[in-house]
Amino acid sequence: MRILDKFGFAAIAVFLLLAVWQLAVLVGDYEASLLPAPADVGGAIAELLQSGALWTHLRVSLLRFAAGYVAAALAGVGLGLLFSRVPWLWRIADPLVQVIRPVSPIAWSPFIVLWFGIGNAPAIVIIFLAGFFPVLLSTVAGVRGVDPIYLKVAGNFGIAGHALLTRIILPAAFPSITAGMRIAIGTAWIFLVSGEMVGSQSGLGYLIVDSRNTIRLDLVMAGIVFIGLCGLALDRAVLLFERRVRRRWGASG
Amino acid sequence: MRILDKFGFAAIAVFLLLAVWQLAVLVGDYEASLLPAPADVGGAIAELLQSGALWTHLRVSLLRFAAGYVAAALAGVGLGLLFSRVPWLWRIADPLVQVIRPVSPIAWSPFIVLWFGIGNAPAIVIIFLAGFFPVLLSTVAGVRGVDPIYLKVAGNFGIAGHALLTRIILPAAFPSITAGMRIAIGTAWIFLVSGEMVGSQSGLGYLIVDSRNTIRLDLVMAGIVFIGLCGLALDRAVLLFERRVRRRWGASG
Amino acid sequence: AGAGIGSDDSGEAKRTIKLGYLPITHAAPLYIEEEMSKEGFDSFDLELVKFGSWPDLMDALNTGNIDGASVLIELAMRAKEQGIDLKAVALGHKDGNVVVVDPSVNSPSDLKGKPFAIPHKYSTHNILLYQMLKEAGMAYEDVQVIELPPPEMPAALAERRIAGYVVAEPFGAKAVAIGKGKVLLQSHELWPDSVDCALVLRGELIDGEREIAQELVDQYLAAGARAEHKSEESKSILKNYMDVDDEVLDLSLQWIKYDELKLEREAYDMLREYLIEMGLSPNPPSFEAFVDNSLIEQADEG
Amino acid sequence: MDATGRKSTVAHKTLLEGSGLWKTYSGNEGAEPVLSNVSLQVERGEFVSLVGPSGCGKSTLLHVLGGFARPDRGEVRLGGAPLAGPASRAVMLFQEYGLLPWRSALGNVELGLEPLGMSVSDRRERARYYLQLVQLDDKRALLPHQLSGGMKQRVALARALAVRPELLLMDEPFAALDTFTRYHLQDQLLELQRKEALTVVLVTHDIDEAVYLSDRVLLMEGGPGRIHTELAIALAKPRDRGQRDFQAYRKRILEAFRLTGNGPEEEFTI
Amino acid sequence: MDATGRKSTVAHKTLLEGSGLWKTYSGNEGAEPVLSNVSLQVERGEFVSLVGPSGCGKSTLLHVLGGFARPDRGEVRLGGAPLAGPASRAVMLFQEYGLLPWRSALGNVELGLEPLGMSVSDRRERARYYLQLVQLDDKRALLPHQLSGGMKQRVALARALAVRPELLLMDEPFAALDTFTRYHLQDQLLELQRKEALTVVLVTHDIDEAVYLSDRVLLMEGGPGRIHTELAIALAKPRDRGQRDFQAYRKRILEAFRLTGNGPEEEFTI
Ligand SMILES: Nc1ncnc2c1ncn2[C@@H]1O[C@H](COP(=O)(O)OP(=O)(O)OP(=O)(O)O)[C@@H](O)[C@H]1O
Ligand SMILES: Nc1ncnc2c1ncn2[C@@H]1O[C@H](COP(=O)(O)OP(=O)(O)OP(=O)(O)O)[C@@H](O)[C@H]1O
Ligand SMILES: [Mg+2]
Ligand SMILES: [Mg+2]
Repeated sequence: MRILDKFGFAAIAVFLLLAVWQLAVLVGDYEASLLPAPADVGGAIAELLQSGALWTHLRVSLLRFAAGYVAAALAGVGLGLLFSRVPWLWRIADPLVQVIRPVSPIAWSPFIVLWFGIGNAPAIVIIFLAGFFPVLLSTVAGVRGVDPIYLKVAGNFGIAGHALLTRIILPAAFPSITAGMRIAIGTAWIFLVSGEMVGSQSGLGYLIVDSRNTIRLDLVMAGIVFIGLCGLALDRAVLLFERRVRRRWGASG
Repeated sequence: MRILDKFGFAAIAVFLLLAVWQLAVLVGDYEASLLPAPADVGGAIAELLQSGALWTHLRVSLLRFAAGYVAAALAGVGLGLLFSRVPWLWRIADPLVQVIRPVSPIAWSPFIVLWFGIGNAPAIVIIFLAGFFPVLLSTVAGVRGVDPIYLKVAGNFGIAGHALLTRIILPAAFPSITAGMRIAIGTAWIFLVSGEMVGSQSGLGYLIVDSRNTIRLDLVMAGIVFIGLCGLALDRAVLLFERRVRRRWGASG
Repeated sequence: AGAGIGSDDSGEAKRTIKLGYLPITHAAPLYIEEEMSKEGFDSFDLELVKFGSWPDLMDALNTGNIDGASVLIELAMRAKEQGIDLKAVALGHKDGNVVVVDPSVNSPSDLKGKPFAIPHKYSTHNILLYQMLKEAGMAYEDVQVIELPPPEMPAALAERRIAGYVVAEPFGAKAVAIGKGKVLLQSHELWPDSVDCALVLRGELIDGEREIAQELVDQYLAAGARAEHKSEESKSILKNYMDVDDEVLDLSLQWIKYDELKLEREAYDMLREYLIEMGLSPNPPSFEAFVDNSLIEQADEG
Repeated sequence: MDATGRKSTVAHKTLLEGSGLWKTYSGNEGAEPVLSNVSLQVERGEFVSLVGPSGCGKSTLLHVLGGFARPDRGEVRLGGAPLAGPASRAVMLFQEYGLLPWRSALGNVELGLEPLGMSVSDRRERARYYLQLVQLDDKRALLPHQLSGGMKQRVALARALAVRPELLLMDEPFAALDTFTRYHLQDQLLELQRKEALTVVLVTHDIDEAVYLSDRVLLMEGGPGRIHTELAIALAKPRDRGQRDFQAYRKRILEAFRLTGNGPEEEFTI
Repeated sequence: MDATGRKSTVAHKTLLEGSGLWKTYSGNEGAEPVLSNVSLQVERGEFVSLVGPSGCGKSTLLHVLGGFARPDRGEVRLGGAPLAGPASRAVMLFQEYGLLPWRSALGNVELGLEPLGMSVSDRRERARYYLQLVQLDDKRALLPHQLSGGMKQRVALARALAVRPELLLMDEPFAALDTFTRYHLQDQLLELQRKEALTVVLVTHDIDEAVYLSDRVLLMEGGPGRIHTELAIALAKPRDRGQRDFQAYRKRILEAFRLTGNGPEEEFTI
């Protein structure tokens, strides 16, 4: 019942999207190859599914994404905890972060190629860079936002060091950290396409870039659909993880 | 005294960065044109400053950024408030947002060119897209995170509609909204480079892409430095705005 | 741009023609033509629009945001195949592509199993690679072909991430100039008078504004002729459009020709066959459908 | 007739009426109802106290009566009409105060006045009047986090009184106050109630307070939560806490509790 | 000699000593000190109460004594050594409870036991023992937001007692409790204090409570905050709240307040 409810809304959303899209195609009267209609894209998707090309691209992208994102999440949370507990370190790191963060991977790519070569490594590095900063910043913000009374209580009971981190600070900052991780999922996915432009010969980003190069916009759109769906699925996965951790904390104790 | 303190840390940060960079240049023994040394980039910066080219690029980029970002912030906060107050609307919009958000502007760009042409418009649209989602999501999260007791109190005193929004919900969700706006600043700046790839003939993004195409990596680095510094400055501006609004709320009432 | 409305009272304002390009040596005639247009053309103003990559340029061309471009001909053929009304009216240049390899590579067979970069599947460079391997008795699959943005190629070669590449200039010259690569072959050794970049115009312009199209091509040929001198004057114009060292520019100019810019049927058909043979396109547009030599022939007569 | 055994009086005299209220919190183990068939009526101008052990459901009942929580079954009527949600006619004073942290003490008191369309100066004047009443005029510019526990409670009280509601629902409003402030505010409240025909439902754990202020005391017990005894206090106001009758009422309440098994063994002689 | 006029006793008998404490909150208008030269000494095993009007600085003083806030001037010594910060030897019970919202009642009580290196079962057993003491064993699985106000206070109390500290600093720990629960816990506290030689500093606004529990009552006044009177309660424990001497002490405290101008006009006869 509740699942039906949920998918019902998603169905409305999909329907609306398709309707607007089809309308744009009809009203705009564009050259079909410049704005493929939903049906064409459906055909392209079927083609990708049948040829098995999709699974290859998807698997490669997911692996790269996992490597870059997990590294970004670990480094972001780890350094975030460090920085927010050692104020002088953060005062040095903060301007660096704010200067480096807004620079596009496209701008970095000459240097990324120089250091990391071509193929998997630059894609992973770019996804890492994209995911790292949101996680870092929201971890720092989360730790600083911990209600001081929890720290007082912890200090009072002699909870310090590692226990302070895992029992007080992490759970208290957890909502903020997972919010950052959800933002990072989106941002990191966005850069999948940039990352797979640097000499990759597979992956969803490559599929899009390659299809764009060959002016197969129906395939570009199909790639967009898959990236979007994967992004949604990953976002929901983080949400589920968050809920589970919270429930476990709630129930254990 | 405090300003000196602040700039002191920033100075350490800059110094460290330069040191690491110089070290990489020395140790890596790369071809100078592939990894320019800080001094070379200094030269490039001086060149850009003297020729006045920098100011032109900077002005154009800032104007585009302002147009895209302000629109994103307004639309993000506005729709965020709407969505978080009308649950069924959000249940339709949420999957759409999560599907559209992770798609790279590079993937969109064939369609953006189709609808918005080349030059200023696509750059502004891409910056808008990049800034819109973080603001939207953090506004929704912020409004949902408002402590229910504030809503109870407001309901009790007959504060509804517009007053509820401006007097209770906005201030209560304000920290979350401005956090989203700060994230959006970074993300939107990142996409400046993508945005200015689509037929722009000026701007910092154009400078970087063009210099990259002509393998003038010292100019690329100079562009990176300016994008970074502007990103930092904008981030700090939002922070200041946030503090001022908070202080005003604190003092008025 | 867009100066057509509310213009001065001296009569109707001239139409502005926008042509797209990438900052490469291959587009030199366009640079010189724009320079010439500053003296004033009869029927139009010329505005060049620089792009960061071929896909960006093609997006603008396909959607009619620019009227034409100097572009990899295979990309334009591909667009034509997809139903976009484009026609090639002249070549961009002749020859001018080189196979650059790591100094340790002495013959195509040394490339076996190694990564080798091309800018794009739909490019003359890919065909050149194919020809080179074929002549050396190797299969295309014997090297690991990688599509890479051209600006990244010299760095990738310098760091030995790739064993070689073939691409538009000045990216080949760059690696040679910094001593990280050497020229293995020049394109004319593989494929004399190879077809690479072309001046492509949108059909509306050719059919609807014949007079403008004609003057555009006339001036283009004149510009090509001036470029072919490779004089200090034309070099200084080039350097306004592409910011490169003298050494790199001189080197890349040595390899290229800008005269005889007519796209001949034999050359085009050969290109078509390669596209089919390599499996890149089942049915590329025919010479009649895609090449419009009427303008260039008119110019030669005039 | 309702569970407390009172006969319904003429409708227009009854301001607040809860009938057959049930409430269960999901997630509560065993899911024993927190309110189990609770009914009560409050007349216009009456002062009713709810007294009962910690956790018996007093706050929950008050939330339901104020329209802040929906009962699972049963109905609440205010002035004869079914209650759809919170309304400014019935103002609630929450146990957790509910002060807006971004507004000063004065700003918090003004909050409830803003929808009334008063002029800024009138509003400020009225807010300051009630801040004076709770002896906090000199703290008006401070933010909630700069106030002591008792001060927060008083600001919340001033905010509730400032809108001059018909019905005041109060959840332990004097719990964090020292004796003198508490006595002072209790007297102010009685004074206000008399002057403005205010109706009050007060949750308190202080029997003394209940007897001093109330016309009627409802004794609740927990597990499941219900009203088990009702006691009308037939003393003229103002009352004297030392008087014999006063002490007698107090004793009756204590005994009522003991009977329900909540009392400890030892003897109480307050 | 200190401000309260007591002579220093032998060092090792004194557990807690604050001397010449000053504290001002910046941002507070006029910046009148909240603590102005406050000194006090608490002996091992003693039960001392701080009583005073709302906002006079009781919570602030307790925070300073626990090492949670630094005095602007003056020094706090615990067991003879200067206090650097909070320590588990001296556990504080905060006015806002400070329960961790992501832990169940039981988890909250276990919190303080975790650094002690007990086995899981010992820890659970000890935690449940103290939850039983505050009559909340059946609510042990609930999260703080599922507890009533009084229950939260009791969980916090159980958590503080569970670590068996030398010194207990309590900020109105019984304020939200009904009479019976309060009496029960007061007696439990006295029992524990006797058995484990616990030293307690209690902030309360309930004079009755202060007299019932304390060996010594310190009366504070605000603006600027200071201790103006000290009163030793020379009654044997357990005390009888109805006894004449008990009432006499209560009266003396009330009078002491009246003298400092905090009292309302009318007559008190509790
Ligand atoms: N963070 C703060 N910033 C500024 N002023 C504060 C702050 N905390 C407390 N104060 C002020 O210090 C004074 C004493 O506060 P404190 O909390 O110690 O009072 P208290 O005696 O515990 O009162 P109560 O019995 O009401 O809890 C008050 O006037 C209060 O306004
Ligand atoms: N949100 C909730 N979820 C689950 N159970 C709840 C929730 N709120 C309250 N309860 C439970 O409902 C019961 C009654 O709570 P309520 O707050 O009404 O008590 P109370 O009489 O006001 O107590 P106190 O005097 O201690 O404030 C308690 O057993 C409590 O655990
Ligand atoms: Mg309650
Ligand atoms: Mg206090």
